Amino acid sequence: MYHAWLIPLLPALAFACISLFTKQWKWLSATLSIGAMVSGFIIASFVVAGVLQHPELINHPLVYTIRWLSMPGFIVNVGIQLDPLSAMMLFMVTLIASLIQIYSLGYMRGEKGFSVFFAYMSLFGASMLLLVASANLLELFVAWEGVGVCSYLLIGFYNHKISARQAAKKAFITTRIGDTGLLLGLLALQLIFGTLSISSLSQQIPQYQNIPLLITVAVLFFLGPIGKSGQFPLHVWLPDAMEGPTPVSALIHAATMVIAGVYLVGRVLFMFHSVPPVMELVAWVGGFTAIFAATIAVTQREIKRILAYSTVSQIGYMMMALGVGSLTAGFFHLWTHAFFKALMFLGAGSVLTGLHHKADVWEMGGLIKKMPITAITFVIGGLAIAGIPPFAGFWSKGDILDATLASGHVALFVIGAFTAFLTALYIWRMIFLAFFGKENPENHPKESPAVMTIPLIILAVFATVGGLIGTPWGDLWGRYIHFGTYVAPVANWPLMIGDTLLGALGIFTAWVFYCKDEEKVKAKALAKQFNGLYTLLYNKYYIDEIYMWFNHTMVDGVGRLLYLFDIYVVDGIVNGFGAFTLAAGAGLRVFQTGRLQNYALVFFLGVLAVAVLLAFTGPQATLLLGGVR
Amino acid sequence: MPALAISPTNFVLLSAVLFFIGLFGALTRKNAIAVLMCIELMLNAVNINLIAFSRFVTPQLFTGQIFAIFVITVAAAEVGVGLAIIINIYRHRLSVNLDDFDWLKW
Amino acid sequence: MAVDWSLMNLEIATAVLGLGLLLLGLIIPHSARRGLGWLTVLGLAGILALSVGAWSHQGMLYNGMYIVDNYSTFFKEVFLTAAILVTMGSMRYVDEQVGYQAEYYGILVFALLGMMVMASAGDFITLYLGLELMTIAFIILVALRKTDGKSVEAGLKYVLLAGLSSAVLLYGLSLIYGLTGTVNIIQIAFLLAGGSVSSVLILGLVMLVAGVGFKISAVPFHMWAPDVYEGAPTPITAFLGAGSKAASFAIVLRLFVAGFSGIWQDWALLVAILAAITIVVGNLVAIPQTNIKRMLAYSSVAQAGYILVGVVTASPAGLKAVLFYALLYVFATVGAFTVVGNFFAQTGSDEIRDYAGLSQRSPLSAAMMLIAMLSMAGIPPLAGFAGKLYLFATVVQGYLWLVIIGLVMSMVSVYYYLRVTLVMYRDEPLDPAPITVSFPVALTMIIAMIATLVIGFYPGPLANITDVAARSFFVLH
Amino acid sequence: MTSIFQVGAFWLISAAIIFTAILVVASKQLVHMVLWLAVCFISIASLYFLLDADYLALVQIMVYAGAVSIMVIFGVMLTQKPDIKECLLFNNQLKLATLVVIVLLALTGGMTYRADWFVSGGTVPADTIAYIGQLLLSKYVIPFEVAAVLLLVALIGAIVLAKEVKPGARSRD
Amino acid sequence: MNNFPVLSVILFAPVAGALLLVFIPPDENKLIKAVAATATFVSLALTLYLYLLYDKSVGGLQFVERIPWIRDLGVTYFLGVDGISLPMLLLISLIGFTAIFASWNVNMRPREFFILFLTLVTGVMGTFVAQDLFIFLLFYEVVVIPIYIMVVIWGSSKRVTKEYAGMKLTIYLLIGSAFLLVAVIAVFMQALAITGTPDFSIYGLAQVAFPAAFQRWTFAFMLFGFGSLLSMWPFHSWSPDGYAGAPTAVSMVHAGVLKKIGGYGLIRIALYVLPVGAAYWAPVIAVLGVAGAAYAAFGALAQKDLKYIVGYSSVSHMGYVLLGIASLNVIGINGAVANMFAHGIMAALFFSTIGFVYEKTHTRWVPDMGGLFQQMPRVGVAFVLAGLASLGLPGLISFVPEFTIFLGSFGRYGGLSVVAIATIVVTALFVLRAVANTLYGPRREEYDHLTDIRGPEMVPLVVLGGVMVLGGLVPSLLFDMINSGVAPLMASVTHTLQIGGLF
Repeated sequence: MYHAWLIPLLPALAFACISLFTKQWKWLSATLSIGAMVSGFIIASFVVAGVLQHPELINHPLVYTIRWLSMPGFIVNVGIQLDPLSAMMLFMVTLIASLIQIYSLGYMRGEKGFSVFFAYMSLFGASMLLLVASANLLELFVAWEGVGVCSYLLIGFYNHKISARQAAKKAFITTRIGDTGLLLGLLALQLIFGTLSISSLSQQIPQYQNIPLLITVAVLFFLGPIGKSGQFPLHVWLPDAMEGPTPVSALIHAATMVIAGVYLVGRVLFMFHSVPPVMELVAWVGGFTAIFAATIAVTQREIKRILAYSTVSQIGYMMMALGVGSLTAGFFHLWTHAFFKALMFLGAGSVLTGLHHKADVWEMGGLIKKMPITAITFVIGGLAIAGIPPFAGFWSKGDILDATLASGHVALFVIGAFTAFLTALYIWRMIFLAFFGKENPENHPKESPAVMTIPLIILAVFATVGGLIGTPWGDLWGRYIHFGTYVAPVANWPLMIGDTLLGALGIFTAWVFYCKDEEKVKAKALAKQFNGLYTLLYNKYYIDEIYMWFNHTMVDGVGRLLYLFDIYVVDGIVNGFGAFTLAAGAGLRVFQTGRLQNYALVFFLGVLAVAVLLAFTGPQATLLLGGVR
Repeated sequence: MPALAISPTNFVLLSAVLFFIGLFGALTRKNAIAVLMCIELMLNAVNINLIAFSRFVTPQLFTGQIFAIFVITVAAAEVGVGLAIIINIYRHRLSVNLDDFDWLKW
Repeated sequence: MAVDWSLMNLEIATAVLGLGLLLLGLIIPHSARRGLGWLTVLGLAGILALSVGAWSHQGMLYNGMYIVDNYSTFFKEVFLTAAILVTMGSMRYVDEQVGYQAEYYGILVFALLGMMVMASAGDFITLYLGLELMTIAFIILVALRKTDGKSVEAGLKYVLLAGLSSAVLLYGLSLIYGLTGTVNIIQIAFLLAGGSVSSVLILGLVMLVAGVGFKISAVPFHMWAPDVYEGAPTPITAFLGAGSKAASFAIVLRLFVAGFSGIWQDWALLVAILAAITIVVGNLVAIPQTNIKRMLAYSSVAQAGYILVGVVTASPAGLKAVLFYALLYVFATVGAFTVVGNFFAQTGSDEIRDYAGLSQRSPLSAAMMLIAMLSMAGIPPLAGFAGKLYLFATVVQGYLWLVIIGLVMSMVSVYYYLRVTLVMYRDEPLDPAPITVSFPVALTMIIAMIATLVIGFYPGPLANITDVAARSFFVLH
Repeated sequence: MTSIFQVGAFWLISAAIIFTAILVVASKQLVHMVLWLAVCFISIASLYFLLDADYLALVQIMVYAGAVSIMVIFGVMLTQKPDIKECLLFNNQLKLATLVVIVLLALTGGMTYRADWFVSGGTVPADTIAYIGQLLLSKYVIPFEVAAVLLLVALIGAIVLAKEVKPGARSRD
Repeated sequence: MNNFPVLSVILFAPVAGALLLVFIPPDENKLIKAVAATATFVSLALTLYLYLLYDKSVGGLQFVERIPWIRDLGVTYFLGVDGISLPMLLLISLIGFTAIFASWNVNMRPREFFILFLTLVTGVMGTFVAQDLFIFLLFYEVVVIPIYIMVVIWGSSKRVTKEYAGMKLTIYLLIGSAFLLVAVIAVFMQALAITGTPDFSIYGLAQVAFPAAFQRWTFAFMLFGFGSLLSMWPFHSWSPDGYAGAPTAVSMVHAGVLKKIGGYGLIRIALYVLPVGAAYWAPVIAVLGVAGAAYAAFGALAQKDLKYIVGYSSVSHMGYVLLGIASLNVIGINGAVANMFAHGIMAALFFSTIGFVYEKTHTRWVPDMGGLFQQMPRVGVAFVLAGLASLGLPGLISFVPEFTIFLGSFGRYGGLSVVAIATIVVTALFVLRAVANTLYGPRREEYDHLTDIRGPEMVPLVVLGGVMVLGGLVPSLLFDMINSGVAPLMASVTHTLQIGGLF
């Protein structure tokens, strides 16, 4: 437990080792990377065990730091902060990262940049783990950006693909916009409180009186999570992020990148909590994103894209939970979601390998016969996310809706509920289209190798039982991870039943449209009937296009404008001076006619000038003007 | 009769007039030798000054007179060299017209 | 009164050297005349040694008619240095381009004598004669390349314009003599100490300014300089630029700082304005030049402006700056013109474009040219920088505008200097044949180069010497 | 000096000087110029007599009216083109030059006119020659020597410059 | 301290190398480069030694050497380093050393090239170790002429001819330095008038209490001089053209270090000697800095030539530096100095990489490139590293400096700082664009024959990249040093200011 600092360090070392030395030897590199992550997982589980034995850590986290930077008025000590939250995250991240890396062994076989891929994965994991464990917001920011750059590198992993390079750029820039806000927030905090250490901030902020200022700070701060966690309106990068290899998408969506935002909000919930308006903002952004993304997901065709939007929507869910003040529910959903989302992404990956990267669900079908393990695990994931008991999603989602309602946000509750329905709908739409129905003759799928399926199975297990640690009957989760005082949950039967029904209804609708009738006539008819709406949704509300336009017209326009200004005005002035000088030289030169007597004349003109100057400027000029002495 | 009395001023004015007549010639005559002569006129104007002052200001010291002697000597030397050069350039260009000598300009 | 003729050792030695050269020229055969150059160098070197020995052997002859103080001695050393370098750098040029070695070296030595007299002149008569001796000697030297029309034309322009200017100068001197009744500068200073000016004094001042302004080629009295510099045999151009100018400054200081110190505030502003105009015009007109001699001529006009800055305050510091600059300027000018002369002797061209690839044809020449020009531009760590620092430091309080103009223009001057550098270093030579540098020329360049660098890096000693010289000046006046 | 003769002589002589000077500047033929110049010099010499500078007067006559004029005559002779026709006497800057000269003259006149000069009552000793000679060799010996050197230089220079350049002279030197 | 003149050795090792080169036959290509590399390596090693040896707890000037130089001007040959100049010295040593390898393939008149280059390096070093204004000025302009010659001989003409670029660069900086010189002379004479003893040492001048009005105009002149060297907007227009025209090594040194002399001078001389003037002009500096940062970032967005992109980005970064200086507090100025160091490393790496790309592809025109990652992965890595550093990625050297600058200036110029911070998004945009369009994207057959950098060419990547990462992970290495120099300086400055009663 006191060796938690090793957890981020090991993958980092693995990265350095691979990128510097062992690039040539693929399997060695892979082993290093996986080994680092797995050992990290082992340590993490010890850490969790330790935390479970020390409940006092809940309110008095274990912090140990070293001096990173110090100057008068600005001291940064970096280190590890251990409390249930971070322990849980460490455990979860290492677990999922290890599984994904193992899975990648199969998925990435024969790829060109095999060991580079693993290097990046290690760095990615390392940054995320540091982010999770960091005791100081600046340190956290460093890791935060590290995560960003790793995602950039990994999304752009197939850097020869135009789409990949654009997606990578987009991801980085978009998150960067959010990070600017976060940076400003950090600056403000440092200026106001003179420290960025989380623990001391958590002491000081609640006492802080200047609420309006704190509101601004919190809002700026929240921009970061919006960007990183793909919340509206900075969600655009997330769906494109699946340009990278599927394991990367899995990692990004499930365990690392996007939940970083949620984690950050949870980390500094004490700040948000002391400014209720911002809490509202968080809640509503989350809620809106949830339903917004869900509606888009309903119409998408590519398997990974659907999953991506579902992620956006689920993250929105978590944000909503945090916004309504329930750290427990938010992170519980984060935890469960990590498992089933990773599961589904990896499943999708396995499908894609089976189908040689044909991604359109409408062209699949009946895969369950050819790839049973993938299909079954995927179905489990589907059940989990649809919130069917006893799968993991049911409990966490239930908590969220419960918390929302309990905190009196009825509107948000309704939104959440509807989103739950939509979620079930689009996920199962995908499942029915892909795995059931009649097979597509062109496809010749076959089950993936064990190295890929075993992680699926493990994840499936977690997706099934992962929620049982947070039931109203055995609430291990809430007792450790909560904000403020702990209130033991009570089983809210109507709500639970309601959730289940919503999920079931969604699944049923999907079945009616996409499974019962082989030709999907109804679905197509529906799409035709609401054609406008359909295209709007299918094109993601055209937000990408709007951004593109802004970027290329406004930003580049300004750039070009200023550049022209530079070379014509600024430079023009400079060259103008030069030209003037040269012209003056050429002009004065003309007087040098070569005629001796011209020179003489000039000479005496000079005499005249000097005489005038002396006679009429000198101190005694007045007396000279009369020519008298 | 003080009104008619000859003070240094008269000589100074005379020399000024002579000086500027010479100057006028030096500035306007085309012929190199003519210019040389005009310069001699100017030097003579200076001599008038010197000797007049020598007479009126320092009668016993002869400063002005001696100065004038040296001026005359130098003037003669200058004329000699000048003429030599003029003859020389005449050999080159077959002209003593100053307007023709503008190889060196700008 | 007892007259200590030992004070005049330098002048006497110089005169003897000149006469000896002329006589030798008559008796020795033509083939042997080439040796005269070395003889001259040796003689001058001896005199230089003598002058170093005569340092702070001060005094006056005929109560102030002839002043020998460290100030004048320093100037004499400057002239001697210039003369030695010029002679060494010009041997080959003289043999191949001019001829008349005996006359050339002899008259050159007499020009030097004239300068020395100017440096020590304590009254108008001596001053005038020294000036004329130098001028006439120079007129002859300028016109000495009789086969070259340019040279003779330059001679003609010089003789006529110099005649005019000395007439003006004389007129001014005569007026002041009439006003004060004396030609002795010290006495004049005493008489004018009251600081009251009469219109006649102003008139005399005007004429004097014009007369000496012509000699130091201060705008607008500079018109002769570019033509004469271009037409004259290159070594003579160097000597004109370095020696004649320095000597003229010697008398400028005597006349104004010593003679008219009483009415300083009347002429200070005038001198400042003249300096500014000279700097600006000289540098600007140098830009479009294509003939390197002419370009250097204009730049030397500008240099006169810089030196003039030191006169403005009429203070020991200013004087010291002038002395300092005069010496370092000798090295820069003579160095640059030696390169030009040597180049001309072999290619017959003074056009800048023909200097293409000089860095490959003769690295030494190229380096010398670069260093000389940068020193004139006042780029550290070359001597010119220290010099400009001393000059402008004197006027920074009260004449800030002058400092700004001067320094900005000196940076502008880098523009045309760099154009030459560009041609010398970047371009490939049109004709790859190397430019040979004979021993004396190489020696000249190396001395000039080292001196420029050393003065730039370690101006301390020279500063002290000039300081002593400047103080001695003020002790006497 | 106030005696009527002196006054009259002064005006007369100065009139002559100015008149001849104008003729010098204005006359077309160079030879005429030289002649008028000589006359001008002589009248200046007479002015020197008026100023009790008899030695100077002699020098003036000998050096100027004599030597210089002769030299100039030679110069004129040597530089006459076969067809001596000065197409134009003055160059193209006549007007501007006139203006400048007049202004300068006015300035000089104005500045010197009302200036009152310090006039010592003393008179010039009888025989100036002895004094001057004595001074030249005692007090003014330095300028004297310098002047000598100057003349020597001028002499040599004049010879060298005026000497005809023989073909192939360059190769010899 | 033992009295071994280590600074002089550092200073004159390159000169010794240059002198040695004079005697090497011009065609001994490898030997010449070896000598040059050795000379710079000696400086680098000794500088590192000093860096480790410097006693941060004591601070102030250390390893001092002083020899009376010019008595009547009170000039002393006064060398010494403090926490501000030592990082700068390290910077030039690093870049000088690596630049030799970056120009490893210079085969046209190599001897002259390296002679000039070593002179240049010495000049830059001199400005950082000189504690006497006169000596400082001596070295300050030594650098200009070699640069000009190198640009016109070994440079390259693109949008503008190299002659134009070189002349513009040179004259611009010289005019700037002319005003600087005016200010220096004025300060010196004023000090002489006040104290009566001539003294050119920076410390000595800083002890003089100059009248406020005097400080205002002299500081303005110095600001113009140093500012134009620092490519302070709107006096920056020499910089992109200059870099575009210059050969790789010169671009590296110029963008990497030479510019920093401007910032160094502003802090170490102008601010230190004329605090009142600094306080008076600080808002202007801040505005110009931020304007430059934003303006140049947008300008870079419109560029298609790699060197122009980096040129504009460096202008933009200098804007941050100015902002830091203008904040006039320890944190901000720490940040400014550190950012100069960081940007130096980064720009050097950038330019060396671009140099290699240009050398191999013979183009710097971004649309002509693409997919280079596949042919030249190492170049790609170097480029990406430099790019990420220049967009201020945490974990690389330039983040903490920028953060501190913002921190320092935020309190004083809130709005301006916000603009500056927002600019980093634009920076990210153009950097990533450049990376994407040069390195990413489909493979181009015409570049398939290209070989990746190897052998000596790797040195810049390894050394500079290493420093970049190290400085990013362990910023205290840099900041403790800088702080030990800035804190006392600011202490004296603020002290004067309180006496002057400005704030």
